[in-house]
Amino acid sequence: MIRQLDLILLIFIVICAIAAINIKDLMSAVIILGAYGFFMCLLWTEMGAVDVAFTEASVGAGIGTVLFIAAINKTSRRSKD
Amino acid sequence: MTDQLPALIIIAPLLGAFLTPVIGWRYRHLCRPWALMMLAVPVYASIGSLLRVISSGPFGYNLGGWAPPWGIEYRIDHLSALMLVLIAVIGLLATINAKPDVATEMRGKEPYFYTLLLLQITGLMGIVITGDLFNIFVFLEICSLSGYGLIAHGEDGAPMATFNYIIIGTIGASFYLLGVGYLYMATGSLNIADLATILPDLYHSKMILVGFAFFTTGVAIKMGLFPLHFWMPDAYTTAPNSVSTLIAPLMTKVAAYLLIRIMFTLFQPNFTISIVPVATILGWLAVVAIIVGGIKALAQTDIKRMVTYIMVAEVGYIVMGISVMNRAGLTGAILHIVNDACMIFCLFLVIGAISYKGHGREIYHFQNLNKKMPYTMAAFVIVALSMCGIPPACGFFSKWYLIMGTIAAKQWVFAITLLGSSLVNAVLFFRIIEKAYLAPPGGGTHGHDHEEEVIARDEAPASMLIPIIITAAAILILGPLSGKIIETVIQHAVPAIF
Amino acid sequence: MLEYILAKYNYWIYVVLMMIGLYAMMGKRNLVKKLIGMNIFQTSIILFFVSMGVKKGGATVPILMGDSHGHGEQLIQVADYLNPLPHVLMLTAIVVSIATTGVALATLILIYKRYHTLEEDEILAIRKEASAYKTLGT
Amino acid sequence: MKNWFKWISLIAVIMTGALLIYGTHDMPAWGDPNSPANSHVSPRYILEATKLTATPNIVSAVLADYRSYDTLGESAVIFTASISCLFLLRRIRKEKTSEDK
Repeated sequence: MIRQLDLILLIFIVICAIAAINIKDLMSAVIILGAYGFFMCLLWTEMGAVDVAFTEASVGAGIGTVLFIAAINKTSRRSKD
Repeated sequence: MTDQLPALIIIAPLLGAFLTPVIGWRYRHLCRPWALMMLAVPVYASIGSLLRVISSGPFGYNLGGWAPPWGIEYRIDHLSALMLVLIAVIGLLATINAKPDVATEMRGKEPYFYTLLLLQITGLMGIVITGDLFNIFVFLEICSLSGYGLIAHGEDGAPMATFNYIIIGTIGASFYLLGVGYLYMATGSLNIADLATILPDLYHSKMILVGFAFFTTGVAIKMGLFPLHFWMPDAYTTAPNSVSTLIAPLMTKVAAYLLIRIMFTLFQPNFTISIVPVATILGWLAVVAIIVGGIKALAQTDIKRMVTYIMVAEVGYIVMGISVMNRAGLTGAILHIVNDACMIFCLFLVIGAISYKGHGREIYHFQNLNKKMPYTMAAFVIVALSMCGIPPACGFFSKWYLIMGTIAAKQWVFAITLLGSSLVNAVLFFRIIEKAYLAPPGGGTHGHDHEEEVIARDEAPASMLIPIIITAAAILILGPLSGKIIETVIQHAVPAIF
Repeated sequence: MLEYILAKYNYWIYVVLMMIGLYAMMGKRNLVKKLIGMNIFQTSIILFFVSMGVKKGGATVPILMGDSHGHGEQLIQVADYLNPLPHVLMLTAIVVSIATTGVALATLILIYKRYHTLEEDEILAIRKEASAYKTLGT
Repeated sequence: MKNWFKWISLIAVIMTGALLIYGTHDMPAWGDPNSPANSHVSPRYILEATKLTATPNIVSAVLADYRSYDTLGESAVIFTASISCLFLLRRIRKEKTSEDK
């Protein structure tokens, strides 16, 4: 466990999470959510959970983002908060 | 053969669900017989398991042959066997009842509907049967997800109600998962029986306290206990009738089962008595739930919405029985789980039959319904009597034990609330019965009298009427039988120290 | 004190993430934002479980090294490998969370078809108007 | 009204977070190899899984063998979600075609 890398990743994750729920444009928010997911994958790989990491990368961050984008395309990307 | 019965209970409906879309691809009309066949298996298997439990005590079933703390185990004791029979029978009757509704509302989508119905029942039975905390979470999600899909297909406003249900339901399930995480962190095990032996040494650990708090909150959300009930009326009112018939009586009861499991099997009763004051908190929440449920139900004119608020109050009854922490109270709570499932099920069946016949759900639509649908309304009267606690029906017996429990615990407020709630139920149901039976034919509201007009009988189709009659008969029979049920089953489900 | 922080900071970060997610689920008005919050919430629980399985002191990923046919079994040391059980549980939890998101997005599309907006307060206003119209009509 | 609701949810969230932080106090230190979670059930997986299942990846062995029943439930969850989506979104297509006609 490299503590510095660990800390930097955790800080990035928190920043991404806060950004994802505060950005007004939903498409950008979803993309940032995807980035959040991939940072999370890095963190888990660093913690040794490789199976979880690549499942999250493919299913959580991958398919999840695709589903979100598809749904936003069918609805609206406007958000008031 | 009988050794494999527990596996059959889950595998049959799950396999049935996987194959239903395949069958429905070509032969859409075969979906229903197939689903019924696959639901008849768990009825047989669960009754077999109940008989085995009664004759030879609780037993386990190791899946894949791995020993319990390492593999997953099914654990069937008196309480879970009783719940299994209840879920299997109500599931079968609800599937029989769904036919006319599905034919009109979901034409062309029968395969999906029956698949989700089977998955819903699988999930409910899986929660009850399994002896592994994480496995409970998986089954909880199966039945939540199928429930979301089924409920969102309802009337106008159903998608929004479902969305709120998804958000709050996910919070509940995730809280449950957090509880599992905290317990796993403190003990290293996921098996309920194994945890029950490890936990007593750790009762003062903060991790265990927090884990317990999250378990209870998560289950209370799924159960619709008072401050967390706000999703329930909307979701169950807007759901299609055939769906709320299945989900409304069972989901709350299974969550109540889970609460009993957590408080009395996973944790010993002395944890909840001496270390956390959770019983007191739950008891007072139950009081508020009964009062709020009753008042809200009185304010409704839509009968389906009224029943959902009655459910809020009924959940309060069960939780109150659990919270008094004595033998009579817990016996009453378990008996009330069974009785209330039957009563709510019958109410939703009646509402479904009335709506199917094109009558509205407002109270004034009940005018003269006794002449049009005599059997349905007779069943409705039986449920009403049971809800008010009139002796031959089953509602009286469970309320009797609940009141005995509150008196034994010297909680006079609780006892008064229970009695008052029976009065509220009497008012609620008398309003409707009066409209149906005693209002003058033709009605004063319309102004033109047709005293001599003969109202034609227009009863619901047989597939709806048969479950109604069976359930109404069950409500009448369960009452006199309750002594026997307590003696053979419930008595053993109550922890020995009470 | 520093020792205590170093031993716990991972858990605290997961609590912070969980609070962010929970706040978005409850406090935000936009339905997609609620779902984004739901994803963050569920991922934070997964992070909690994964950090539970970590072992310091040279433990590696739970894949056995060397000969896979059991010849090296005497050499297996428990301290050499991470705890596999939380990883197994979380594989299931990831799939569950994405399944929930999928169903939620499907209802979201239904909601948009009906109300043409994704803001909760606007939907509530439309519904209030509709029910007022309904009671007026009867 | 809007702000009032946001404050309520903020308070609820902070209470939940405080409860969770309170729970972390008794937790074993992060990465402790001798914590209960790492020492009760899982050592047996690490020691036995390869011998009994002939799979070097312990996670796969546990996922597909010891706890295969969870994995069956997991696939049932995906199945449920996909059938739910089909069940819900089919209607829109149907209505459209009937309107077009």
